[in-house]
Amino acid sequence: MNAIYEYFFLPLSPVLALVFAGLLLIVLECVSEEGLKPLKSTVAFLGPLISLYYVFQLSFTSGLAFSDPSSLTGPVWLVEFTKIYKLDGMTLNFFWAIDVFLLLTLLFFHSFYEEWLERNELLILIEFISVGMMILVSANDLLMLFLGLELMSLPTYVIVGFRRENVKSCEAALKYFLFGSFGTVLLLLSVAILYGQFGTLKTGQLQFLLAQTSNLSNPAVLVSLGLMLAAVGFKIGMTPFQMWLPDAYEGAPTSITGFMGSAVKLASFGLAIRIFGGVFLPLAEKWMGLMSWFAVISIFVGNLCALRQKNLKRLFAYSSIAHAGFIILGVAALPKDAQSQQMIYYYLVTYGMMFLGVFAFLNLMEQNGKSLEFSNLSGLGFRNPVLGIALAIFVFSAAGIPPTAGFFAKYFILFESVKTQGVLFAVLAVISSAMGIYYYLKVIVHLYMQDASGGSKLAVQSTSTYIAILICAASLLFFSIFPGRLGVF
Amino acid sequence: MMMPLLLAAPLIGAIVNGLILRPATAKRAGVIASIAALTSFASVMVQHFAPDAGPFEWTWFTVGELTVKWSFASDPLTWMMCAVVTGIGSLIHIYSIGYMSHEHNAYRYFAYLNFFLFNMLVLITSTSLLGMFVGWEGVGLCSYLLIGYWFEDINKAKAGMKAFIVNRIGDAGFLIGIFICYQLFKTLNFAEIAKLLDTQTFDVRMLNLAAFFLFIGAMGKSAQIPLYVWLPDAMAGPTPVSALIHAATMVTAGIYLICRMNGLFLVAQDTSLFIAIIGISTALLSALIATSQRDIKKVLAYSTVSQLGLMFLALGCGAYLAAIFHVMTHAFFKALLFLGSGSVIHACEGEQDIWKMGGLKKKLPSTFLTFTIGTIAIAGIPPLAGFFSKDMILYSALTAKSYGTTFWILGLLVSFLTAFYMVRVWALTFLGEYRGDKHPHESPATMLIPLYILAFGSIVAGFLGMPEGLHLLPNYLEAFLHPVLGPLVEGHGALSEERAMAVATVSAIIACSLGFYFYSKPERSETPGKILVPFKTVFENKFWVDELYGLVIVKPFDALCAFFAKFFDPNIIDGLVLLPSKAAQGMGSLLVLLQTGIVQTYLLFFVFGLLVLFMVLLKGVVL
Amino acid sequence: MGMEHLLLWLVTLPLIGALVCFALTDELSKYFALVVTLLGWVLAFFVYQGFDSAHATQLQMVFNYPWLNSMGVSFGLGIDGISFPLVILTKLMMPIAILASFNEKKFMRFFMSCYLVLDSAMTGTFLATDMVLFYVFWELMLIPMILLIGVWGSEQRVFASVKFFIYTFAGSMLMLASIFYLFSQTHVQLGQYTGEIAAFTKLNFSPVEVFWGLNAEKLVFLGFFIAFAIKVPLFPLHTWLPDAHVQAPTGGSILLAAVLLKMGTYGLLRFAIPIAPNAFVEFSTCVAYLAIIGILYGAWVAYQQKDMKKLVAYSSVSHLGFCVLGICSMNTKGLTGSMLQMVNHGITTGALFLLVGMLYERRHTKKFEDYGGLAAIVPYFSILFVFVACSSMGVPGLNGFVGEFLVFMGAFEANQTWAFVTVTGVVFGALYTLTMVKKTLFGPVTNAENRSLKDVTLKEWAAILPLCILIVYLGLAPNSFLSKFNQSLDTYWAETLKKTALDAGTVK
Amino acid sequence: MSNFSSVYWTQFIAIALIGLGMVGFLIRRNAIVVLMSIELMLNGVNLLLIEAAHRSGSADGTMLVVFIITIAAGEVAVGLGILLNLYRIKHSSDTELYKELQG
Repeated sequence: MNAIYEYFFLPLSPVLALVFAGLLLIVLECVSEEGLKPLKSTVAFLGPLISLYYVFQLSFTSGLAFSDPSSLTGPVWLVEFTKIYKLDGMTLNFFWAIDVFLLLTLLFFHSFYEEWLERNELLILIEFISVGMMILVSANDLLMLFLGLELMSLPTYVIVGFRRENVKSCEAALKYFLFGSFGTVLLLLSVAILYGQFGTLKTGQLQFLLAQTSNLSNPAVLVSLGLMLAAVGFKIGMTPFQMWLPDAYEGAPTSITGFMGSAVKLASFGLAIRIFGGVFLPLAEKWMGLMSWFAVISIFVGNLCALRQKNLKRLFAYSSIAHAGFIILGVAALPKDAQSQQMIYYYLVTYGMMFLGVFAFLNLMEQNGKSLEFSNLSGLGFRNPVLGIALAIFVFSAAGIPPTAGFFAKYFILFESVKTQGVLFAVLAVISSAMGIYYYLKVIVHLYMQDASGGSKLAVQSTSTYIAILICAASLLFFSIFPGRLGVF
Repeated sequence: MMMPLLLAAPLIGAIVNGLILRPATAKRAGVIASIAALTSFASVMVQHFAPDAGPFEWTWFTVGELTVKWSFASDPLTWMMCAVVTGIGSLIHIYSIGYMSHEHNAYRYFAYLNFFLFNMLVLITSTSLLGMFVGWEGVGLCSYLLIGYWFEDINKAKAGMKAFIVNRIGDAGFLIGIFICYQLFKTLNFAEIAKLLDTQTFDVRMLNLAAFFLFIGAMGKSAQIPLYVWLPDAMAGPTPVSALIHAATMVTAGIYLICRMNGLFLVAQDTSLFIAIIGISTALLSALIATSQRDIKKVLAYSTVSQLGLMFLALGCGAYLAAIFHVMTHAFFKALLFLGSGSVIHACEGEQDIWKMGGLKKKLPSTFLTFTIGTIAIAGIPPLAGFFSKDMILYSALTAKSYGTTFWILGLLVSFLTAFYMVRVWALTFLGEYRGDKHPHESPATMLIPLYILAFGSIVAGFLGMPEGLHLLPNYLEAFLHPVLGPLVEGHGALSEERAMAVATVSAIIACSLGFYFYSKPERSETPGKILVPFKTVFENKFWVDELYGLVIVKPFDALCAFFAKFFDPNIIDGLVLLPSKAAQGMGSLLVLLQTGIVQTYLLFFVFGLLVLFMVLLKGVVL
Repeated sequence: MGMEHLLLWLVTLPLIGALVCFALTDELSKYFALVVTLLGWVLAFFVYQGFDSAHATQLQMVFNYPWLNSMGVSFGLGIDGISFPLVILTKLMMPIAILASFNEKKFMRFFMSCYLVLDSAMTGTFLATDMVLFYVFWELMLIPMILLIGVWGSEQRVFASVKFFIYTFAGSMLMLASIFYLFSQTHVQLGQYTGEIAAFTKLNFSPVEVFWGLNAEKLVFLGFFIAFAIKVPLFPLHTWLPDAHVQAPTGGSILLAAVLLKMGTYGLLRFAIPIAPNAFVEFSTCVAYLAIIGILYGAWVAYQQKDMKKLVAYSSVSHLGFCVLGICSMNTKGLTGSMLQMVNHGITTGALFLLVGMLYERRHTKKFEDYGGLAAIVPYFSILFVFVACSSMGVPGLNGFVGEFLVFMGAFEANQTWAFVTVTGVVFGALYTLTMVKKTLFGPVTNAENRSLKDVTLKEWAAILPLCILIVYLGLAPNSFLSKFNQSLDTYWAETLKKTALDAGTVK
Repeated sequence: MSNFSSVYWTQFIAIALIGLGMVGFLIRRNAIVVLMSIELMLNGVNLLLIEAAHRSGSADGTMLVVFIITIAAGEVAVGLGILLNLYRIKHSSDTELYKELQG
């Protein structure tokens, strides 16, 4: 019996915690009592908290028990399970990050809970999206990978279109849905071709088989590589597959965009690491150069388009494309240097914190009835000093100015790229980020240097959003001074 | 011990007057300043009898093997110059008490005067070229402050600035001279340079170059041909300033520099020739201009320039002693003439145009007496000072190695003109009836005493350097300065010394009588103007040199700077720099157009990207 | 307090002060900031005493704390002959800048904390012995500076601060590219990644052409050089300085002129030249010509300016041109002259901006036509103005002359035509300075408000007096200060040019 | 291994299906037809998978096909939900109309 506990329940505990929380929420939903609102939000909070507890517990247990499944003697499904569920350092890091992002998003939802009152299935969807992410990140088998991806994507399409009466939200959901489903089709096609060639869906075996024969010249494998590149490219927002991203981010409700930009992006890069750090590792020479060029192009496209934006949400959508470009540079460095995976993780967490913080701030502005234009930002720096400084930290971190973790994130990624692929891509990335500095500076200019006398102080209804923003800002400074804490060094 | 006191006295006087006490009345400030000047004069005298041991010095800065010290020492040449500077300086300080009595915050004037004295002494007593350069620029700064003393009038401030800028051009040349000297001799100390010049031989071309640039410095300071334009404008300052700075002390700095470096200039023959030519041409030009000037101080200013030209002629011909002797005598009678004109102006409440004066003989008897002595001395009538020193110069020009006789003839013409215009000024101011509307009165005692002393000096100074030929008195000066300036070069010219003296005296007497004849009677004073009408306008407008400079240098320079400041910097360079940011904005707006908003176009880009991907991946394999 | 913690305190004290300043009230934060910076003076005094001039070449008072050890990057601070005078200058100018900005109206708390953050960033940049740490402080310095210009500046402050930020940031991006290349080379050539600057100087470069005939060393040099040339500001890259100066508040432009401009020359001496000496030797002639153009061009454009601060800004372009020329002459005299010129320019231009600030505080205008004939109304102010103008012109006996003279000597030794051309710069220097003096002090009193101007107040005396004392002291007896660090200057060229083809013999 | 012809035929049909689906997906403006073409492509992929599973004999392929079919159903449900929303607002299912978000 304890074999099942030790090999099934313990490793899956973080995921199961969220699943139970989701199920409990569904049950509570059926009861539909007025009084249960606070109970539902506590249950929603408990999910990630317990999952976090289990993650810490797992990370402290001595070497992960079932690293070699062959020694296991137990029911067949348990043996199969250990093959498809991969629990290593990276998964734990990603679990930790997903839980933190989920908690922060719930903090933001909590503040305007009344607005979602009558339709609080949002909490259920958010919980299950997180479950999907965790499965995606820990999948060791293409099937599980596909399941995790779909479990994450489908509810995301729904929450993007959550404001049914708002045209933009629905239009964003439509575009995201169409792109998403097309991406899934391409993923499945690539999996089908691989399966056709090698007859197995296990990533480990595939990597082994791919490395064996001379697959560099096998057209089928190359086609599947291309299709996979497109599918993953869509998910992480790499040019030329990123056209949907600005519209989806702008259309979706602000806090949802925050969650999408941080957690969903994190999971998508988890997918990218699993695929390109795992399955297609042997074909590195083929896709490394290509991916780096795509990365640099997306940085240019992200920064240049952001220069012309008036709407803050759309501006940060384009800036997230530029940031994705940087992370892809890290992914391209994976084959040559395993440490690059930690750098990607560091970048994802700091970028996620920045993104969540910024969109929490924008959410606050929307609640105060201000449209997300630069002019509404004028003079805020001095009217809400603490929030002003928090936004300044987010913007400086996004721009990559030293005191904040953003600079170190960019520095580590570029350092990896220089280590593995020479200076060319780093120089291009550096020049394009210099070009893109202007729109971040515009935020600082409006925040501190334009003192629009008319502007009123931003009223903060609930303290939880305030705390969440402070946590994000403080973490950006904390991670710059102690990068080690992120399990990176 | 005397050397620190010599320097410290004027400096302390300046600080007390300028910053600490700032006394209200001119009298109190004047007394403090004069005491300071007199103590330094006394210390010079004591210095002569009880000379200090070594130089008074401390290190300024050391860089690698170059160590530069502030060091001040005294040798006969320095002593003599200090005596002249402090002697005449103290007299002028006493004179200014009277002259500046009605100025309300005169402490500023006396502080600058003392600070000037300090800088001049630093210039004279420092033992290295760099120390001298410090004094050089300090003196330039003080002359700038003093010329622009009445700063309310913008033209006076402009004159001060002009003086400083033109001096600065000279100083730039001086700096290059210092660099070449350092490169040649690896030291800047005069004594060491002199020793090196005797012992080793250096590349003559470089020596000439060094001498040439040092001469440019001298040209700037002592107002020679290209850089003399600032001296006439410097008359905008108070008259005692013109007397002290622009007659007796500062302008002689250039001559002192060349005498101090006589070893170098002896060897650099063609630069010396160049100096002689510049000297004589400046003398001739300014003498001609002086003949037709209306303003009394302008006449004296041009006369100073022409006398300096003569001194440079002597230096060019290698007669350093003659030049120094003329410096001494010139200091006496030119200071006397300036102070005399000062008391005249003081009497006529600021009137400077000689055509509006006249007949002051009766009203200003003592000024008239001293002014007459000064005029006779400068005209070169024996036995006064001017005759002996000018004659020594002319004789040395006669006996110069090359073009001796032409220099002598031109020198004679210059002294003839000098006598002529001095008598003109003398006659127009003192003889005939008073033409002005003011009612002049005699100046107070404090102004007259210095005039008498200077008059006595102008008479006696000549006897110090009498040529041997007259074997009346031994040539004390030659004996005294022999160790520094080297032997008096015995050349042979067309005439012997006595005969040259006689010719000079005769020409001086003719010039005086001519001047007297024309200008003593008002009706006849117009005739010389009518005789040489075309020349008169040329001389009166100073050969249009200022206008020429303005046209050729100042206007194009202003235009160039304006072009840079208004057009080139903001548009071209700034434009070029802002180009990339505009390009980025442009590209951004292009890329944004791709986001049309229609899902189908997005999907097309998606598939297009996919195709590009396949093409690149399958390039080697299939395609 | 142990010697090695001294430098750590030097950097972190103002940072802590900045945080505390946030919490205080506007009135209190002013005096608190002043106390913190005066404490900075005390620390600087300890550093002055503790600095052992015998071996000024090695890094002293080294403080090391492992930061990103997997990347070989440590939080390393150290001081040697080159950074010593500039650190002392920074600490000296801080209280004066704060005194100069006492009567600022809005957000005094943020104003003071910006100053203190700027102070710690500047000190950190000079003291950093690790490349990444240097870069972090180099960028950190930008934030308080753009806030100073942007929030508390005058009319077009936003444009000026944005231009300043993008200009410097673009430059430092190129430097970052060079740093990356060097970092990757440390692994290849020295076995493990290290951020130590000393390690970087040991790297040698493959002569293979990369593109446009520039090999790796030249590209690395250019990366560094352009970033520092923008900061210096060297001729074509100087257009940000006048805008930044005109719009900055008084304290801000004092620090901008006194310290920030020296980052450029310091960077050249610390990074660009030792790391890529061959490339420097090759480029030194054209850099010298840029410097000479900068000197003359700066003076000419300054002469025609209508705005006081712009004139002083262009004069800084001209003075800094001297420093770069001193460096390019590649001999001890030139280098010592350039180092002295950096310190002297800091003090003189700081004092000049202080005086211009005083006028701005009284009349709120920087144009010349609003002034005229002030000498009669405010005598003490005009004495100070003429005194500082003389020092800026380089009148011997004051501090401006010593540095300029040595730079001329160095330039003359290196290449005589340089000296001949640059000496005319002295004349133009006198021209624009005296024009400024004439337009403000002399001439009749044109408009009425000038009559009621107050003379220098006690606070302003407290700010300007130490500078005047230093101007005279460094003018008459610079040796006691110079002897502290000239040992490292004498051996600098022999050491750095060891790697180059030309043997050290030809370099004096 | 099955004979030569059958392998080609099934793959050929699958690829045809996917091609048709893609063309319909890109060309047709009516949202519902776009949804149908997605389903078409998915079925094409299913066909490929089943043929590969049959050829290699391992059950993974068929397992994946079953999952794909179920998830495709969920996907269509979500898709139709979004379309319904849009239809209620714009009374048309033409994707060209929805270009509020642009630039």
